[in-house]
Amino acid sequence: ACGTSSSDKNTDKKDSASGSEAEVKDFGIAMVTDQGGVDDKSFNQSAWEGLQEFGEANGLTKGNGIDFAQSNGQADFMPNITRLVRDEYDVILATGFLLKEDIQKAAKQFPDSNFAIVDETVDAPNAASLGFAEHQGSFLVGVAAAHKSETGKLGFVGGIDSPLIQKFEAGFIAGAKSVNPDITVDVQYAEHFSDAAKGKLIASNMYDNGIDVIYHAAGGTGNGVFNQAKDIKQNDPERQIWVIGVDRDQHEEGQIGDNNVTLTSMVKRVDVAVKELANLAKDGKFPGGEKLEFGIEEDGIAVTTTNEEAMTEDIIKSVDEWQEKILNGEVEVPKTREELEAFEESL
Amino acid sequence: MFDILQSIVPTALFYSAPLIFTALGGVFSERSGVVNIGLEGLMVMGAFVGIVFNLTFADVLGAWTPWVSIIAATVVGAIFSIVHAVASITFRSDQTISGVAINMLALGLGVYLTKLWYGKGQTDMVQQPFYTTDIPLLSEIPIIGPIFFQGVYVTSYLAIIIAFIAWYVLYKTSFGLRLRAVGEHPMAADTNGINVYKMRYIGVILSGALGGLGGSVFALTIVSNFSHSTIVGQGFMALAAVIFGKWHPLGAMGAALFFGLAQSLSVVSAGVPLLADVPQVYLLIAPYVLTILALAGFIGRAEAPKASGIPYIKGNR
Amino acid sequence: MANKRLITFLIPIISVILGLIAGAIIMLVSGYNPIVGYTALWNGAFGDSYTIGETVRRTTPYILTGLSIAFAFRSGLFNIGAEGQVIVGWLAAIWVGLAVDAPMIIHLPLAILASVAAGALWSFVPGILKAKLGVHEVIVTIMMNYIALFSANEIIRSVLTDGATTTEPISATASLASPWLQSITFYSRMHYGILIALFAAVIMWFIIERTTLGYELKAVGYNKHASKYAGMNVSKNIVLTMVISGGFAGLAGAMEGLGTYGTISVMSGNINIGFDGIAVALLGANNPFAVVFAAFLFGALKEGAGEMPTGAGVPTELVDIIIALIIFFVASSYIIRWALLRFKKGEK
Amino acid sequence: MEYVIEMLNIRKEFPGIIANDNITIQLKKGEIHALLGENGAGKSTLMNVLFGLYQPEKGEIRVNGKKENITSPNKANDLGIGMVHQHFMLVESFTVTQNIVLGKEPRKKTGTIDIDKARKEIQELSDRYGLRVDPDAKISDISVGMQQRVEILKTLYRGAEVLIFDEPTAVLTPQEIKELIEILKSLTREGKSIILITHKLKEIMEVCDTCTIIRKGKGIGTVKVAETNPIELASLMVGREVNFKTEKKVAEPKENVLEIENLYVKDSRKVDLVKGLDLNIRAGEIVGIAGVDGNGQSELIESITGLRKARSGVIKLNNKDITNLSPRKITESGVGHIPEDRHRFGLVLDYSIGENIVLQTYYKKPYSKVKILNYKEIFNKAEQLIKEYDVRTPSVYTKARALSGGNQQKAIIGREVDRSPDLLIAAQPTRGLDVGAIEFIHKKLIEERDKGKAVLLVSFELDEILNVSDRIAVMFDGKVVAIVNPEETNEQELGMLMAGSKVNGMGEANGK
Ligand SMILES: Nc1ncnc2c1ncn2[C@@H]1O[C@H](COP(=O)(O)OP(=O)(O)OP(=O)(O)O)[C@@H](O)[C@H]1O
Ligand SMILES: Nc1ncnc2c1ncn2[C@@H]1O[C@H](COP(=O)(O)OP(=O)(O)OP(=O)(O)O)[C@@H](O)[C@H]1O
Ligand SMILES: [Mg+2]
Ligand SMILES: [Mg+2]
Repeated sequence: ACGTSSSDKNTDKKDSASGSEAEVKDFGIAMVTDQGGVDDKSFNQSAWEGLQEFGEANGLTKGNGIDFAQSNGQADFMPNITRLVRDEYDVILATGFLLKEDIQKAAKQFPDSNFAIVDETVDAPNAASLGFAEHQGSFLVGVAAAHKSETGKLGFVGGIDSPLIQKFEAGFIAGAKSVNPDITVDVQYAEHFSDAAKGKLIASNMYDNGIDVIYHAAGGTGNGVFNQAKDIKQNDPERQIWVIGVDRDQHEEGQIGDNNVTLTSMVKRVDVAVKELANLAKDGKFPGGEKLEFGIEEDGIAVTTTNEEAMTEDIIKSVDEWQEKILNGEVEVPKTREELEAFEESL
Repeated sequence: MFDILQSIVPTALFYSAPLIFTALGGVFSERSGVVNIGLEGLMVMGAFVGIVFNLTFADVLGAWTPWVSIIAATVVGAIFSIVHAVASITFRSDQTISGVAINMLALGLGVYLTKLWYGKGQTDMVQQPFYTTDIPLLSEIPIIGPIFFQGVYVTSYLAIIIAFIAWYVLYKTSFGLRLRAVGEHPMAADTNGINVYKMRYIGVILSGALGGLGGSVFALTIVSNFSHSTIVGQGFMALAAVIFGKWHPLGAMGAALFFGLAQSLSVVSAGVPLLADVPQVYLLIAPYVLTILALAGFIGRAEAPKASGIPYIKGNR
Repeated sequence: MANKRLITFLIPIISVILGLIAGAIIMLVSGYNPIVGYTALWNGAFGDSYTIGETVRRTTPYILTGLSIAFAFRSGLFNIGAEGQVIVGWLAAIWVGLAVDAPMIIHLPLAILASVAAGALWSFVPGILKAKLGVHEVIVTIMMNYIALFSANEIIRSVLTDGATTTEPISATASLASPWLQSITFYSRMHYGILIALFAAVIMWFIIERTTLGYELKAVGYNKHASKYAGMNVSKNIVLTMVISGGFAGLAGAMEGLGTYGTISVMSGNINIGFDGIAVALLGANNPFAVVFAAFLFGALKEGAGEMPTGAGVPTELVDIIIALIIFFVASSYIIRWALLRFKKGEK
Repeated sequence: MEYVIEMLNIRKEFPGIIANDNITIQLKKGEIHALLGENGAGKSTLMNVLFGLYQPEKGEIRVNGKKENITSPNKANDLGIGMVHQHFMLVESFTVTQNIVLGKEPRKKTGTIDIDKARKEIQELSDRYGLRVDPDAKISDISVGMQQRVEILKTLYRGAEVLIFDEPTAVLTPQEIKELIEILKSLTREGKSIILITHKLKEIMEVCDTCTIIRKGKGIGTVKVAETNPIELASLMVGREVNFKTEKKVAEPKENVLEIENLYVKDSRKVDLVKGLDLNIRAGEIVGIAGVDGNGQSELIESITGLRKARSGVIKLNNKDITNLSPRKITESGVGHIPEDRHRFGLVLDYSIGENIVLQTYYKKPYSKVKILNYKEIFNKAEQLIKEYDVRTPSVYTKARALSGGNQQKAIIGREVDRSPDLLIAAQPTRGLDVGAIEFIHKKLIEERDKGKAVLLVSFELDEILNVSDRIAVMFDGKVVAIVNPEETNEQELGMLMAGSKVNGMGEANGK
């Protein structure tokens, strides 16, 4: 059943036109977005792109083997998941840690369906957890930042203080200190993922204090960081001021006239992860109960070099070197503040 | 000290400016006797229009884009607020209800149209936002110059200037006298030959214009794009500033500046070594706690314009 | 007289119809098929037992925040702070749900009481400041919302969990969730809270209309001076009103905590149950039973909206627009009343 | 005969009531024309029609012989019609000048109000008509009398030729009334024409030329004042004979009910307004307090009833100290209070008559049990009282707001007297009421006295004080400066005492 079979009368009617064709296929995968749509230029979008690529490769189209249900808030998660279960999708994928509890519950309630969640861990035999080695990516952008910084002062702006964001924080600091142990990193949390004003206040304060590279892991709050950096750049194009983007390539956000303040971005290839998962599931190898981590090795994490001027050969070379060290296990990137402490001592 | 001031003042200013505009709108509306809970919605509308206009015309207008955008947002805000005016003045609806509906309508409409026009829940970032500048001449003044006039948004000073204009208009001109009379004792105004409905329409439309202006300035100085979470509570903070400022334009401005200063301080304090060990939550809630303390300690009782919230029905006693 | 009643009854219905017509026009103008759109909306809200269950679940906290705000309004106070009171109520309920070990008969009521107490305490602050110092409750409640949000996040992180963003689920003895209700609604999250919410509406009606307390609260709302003259303790009444109002909102938090989610998560910004409660209260004209209907309308529309993008490609925000318009129409009942009377006269 | 104003066969309906039913009134130039009628007869409505606030359903208005359609106060102003309303139309937070020029402000080129010019114009007007005002004072800070002069100036500033006064004397002290009468006369001397609504027949006799009487919305007729007398006017108005001299037996005072010693009370501006006052009232007597407004009467009453804290001194009721108890406790110890400001204190205007009837007793049996209200008992009680006290209302479920002032007052009096308090405080109980209602209220006060209750009457109407009281306490500067026997005094003497001058041998009397 391609996702839209008998149970729902309404969708039934709608899909009957393409029904004959669809009957041939026997696999369906759909996703539930966290807050925001599949056009958020971030996570949800990336996941949907992964599904679409998968669809293209396998002759599936939206509403016909692949689909998404958009959530506007926490209250929508469960209804969306349930709707997709009733539409008999084989795999229901949730993008974002916000959906953890709901997927956990759904996995228990619907043991015959398969679930997957991005960015969190769910403990159920019929659920897969797709994680990323954000600390690794953060480490690498930390390396880049340390090379780029002229003042020896870096900033980190977090959204909400949580284990996930702390992973970014720890990786970033570790990377920076690996290059230059004397470098300082000022860490601030906005306690909000969409408070651009707060992001701007924090960035303004950081840049005023001589920080010249800020790494943000703060969603919409990061808009304020970009905004502030661009403002400084506009007034003083000579001033070396940088932002490091997160989750996807935020090069476009950094464009200001002929300059660009986006040094690089720590990209989570949700599309890669999702495509991989879909392929596994299609082949009957759904990794239920497993936790897949997509790191540098799996192409799940990438550091962008879109800003060619800023990401100089030297920096790229150094980043590549450190990447190699991570790959060959020479460097164990810390994921928590405790691990970071130990890491710093070992430097 | 100097450094801290130089860091705090400009940030407080940019944070406050949208609140000042919007709060002034609130003052006009409430002074005319129409409660305006819909400030949040008016800001949403302003932010939406400001961003969309900016995205659409950036190529044509070049450096003038942000200015024309905020004018467009002001105009659309004014037009949008007519909905509130018609409902609460002509149709005698409960003004609070109408304001709440304005909030829902603006957000619904803004995001709906964004999805319709851009096919996604948020717009791109604008290429022509406002940038800070040094105010010519004034920024040269020693000490004061660098603190107050370097690296500031012109819109921040526009907000302050408009606050003074609003004060002048409300307290020195016959228009202001009439507007306030209508909010205090509409029947007295009516018997004096003042068109109560007309004055109230003007009050509400001014609030729409200023709310739209505030929203667009917020979007074009701070966020740079529009989504459902562009305006999250700023309108309510502006409402708080109206009351905090005792329905006086300069008071509202002062309150908005106070909010900006408190936020800025809370961010700056996080970097001060002495305060580094203070759990962050205390710094986060500090601006709000400070506001409550200030209200309880110094500001105290505030009386709304006497007739605000009451629809005026000719000949009712 | 009967005529007047009929009109009062007709107004909300006409408003809803007008709102839906306006929504249809908007869909038409923007190139969607309104029939498909509304079918999706209907299916999303009442399509089957699951959606009905979810609609009820969504309605439950709306009833309570609606009551909370309506209650304050009846005494002339504007509680914009239901939002924060919901958060602290939710937090308290979960806290008790996690920390206490007791049989259900003790544990569940205790958790519910904790939520009420937390909401009440949170609104006590604006209440006492209003009563003793005349500080406007609107600002204080707005500020208390932010304080609630940030404090709750911190408590979740550093007290209820060890740095995590979501707590463990509460023990079953404190849960309002009902496997039976879930099973008959295809695993919707409908829970017993709806009974509590309905009961709360009766309680509010009883307090307001039948008790001396209600008599006093309304009197203070209408005329402070006359109330003082009549020997009522105006300050006490203001505080009491806010506290009861906050209690209702706190209870709404328990509905989410003990009923729907069983946990509490770190929140980024508003949860909106409190703000939507303002609209519900006003739509229900501050009358407890009408609030129940308004909450249901609200819940159904919001729940149904979820189906619109998938079912008809229509952005969910259309529903916000429709709700806003319905509120306008209800609020402008004067004009509808007038039109109805004209219509009547014309008939004769 | 030329008329400046003619209102012919005016009909004005409100939902469920015909406020004006075919009323005609014609005003000659330069005359003062009285409009007389019971409370709720429709006088204010008729004048509001003339002033453009209401549109009549039927009838015609002519101004200087020309038919006019007065659609708004603006139009009325343009036609030279000005009105001084029963409830003042003044913005409290504005200054005198701002209130007067509002809507017609002299402006500078910049659009700014030309306050100096305004002040000058006001000064001229006020000199010309003898209307003393302080142009820069806030309305909330000036006396009622001055507020009224501001209202008059407002109409004159707008060039009014015809002035309507709706019960202007109801809120004034005798001194202020005297001044107002002078003002009215000077206005007519300057060629203005005046319509005066008043319940005080004496005033009609004193200043008016003609008088139109309306009863229950219908015009009864117009008489020349010179050809009539108060008795005739009263019976025309009420439709029956009215007693002017209140009938009462000689008082038989018994034990002390209220004893006040050395009382000091501050007003809202934190200034002592009651300064060492002594007073006692015995069971079975009515003590009237005479005094010019602002000599501490209101503060005295508020401190007895617990609405205001006494700074020092002792208030005893039936030998029990009630100083600074809560209003509730004081009420329960046996004090009834008909407040001066019935809208502010006396009623919850948005409550029904029934709910207002139990404002002091709702928490007691049988109106509530274990904190639960019993509406049946409440409305039964209300039905009984509206009958007994002749409160004219469509039903007990009607909101108090919808009633005319007189009927609101009767409801309050019914409520307070029905509780049978040992001490009944009546502050300005007949303000704004028609003679029929006044007669009724006086009768009730005396009945209470005869039942052995103590009654404290505060009034600016010396007539009332002299007529109803058994003893008169004159208040001046926060103290009782004299106690006089109404049989042995007269208005002149009272007036002197109230102004602070001592009269032979009586200054130190204390009645004890
Ligand atoms: N706006 C209104 N709506 C409904 N009824 C009204 C309104 N205004 C007045 N009435 C009613 O019309 C009648 C006449 O009222 P009006 O105020 O003209 O009386 P009045 O003669 O001025 O009485 P008073 O001497 O007490 O001032 C009363 O029964 C009153 O209740
Ligand atoms: N005292 C004055 N001195 C000078 N010019 C005046 C004066 N009063 C009014 N005006 C001018 O006369 C014109 C009409 O005055 P008026 O006060 O009636 O204004 P208005 O038409 O009621 O204003 P609006 O229509 O805005 O309410 C206006 O142009 C005003 O500027
Ligand atoms: Mg005019
Ligand atoms: Mg009258």
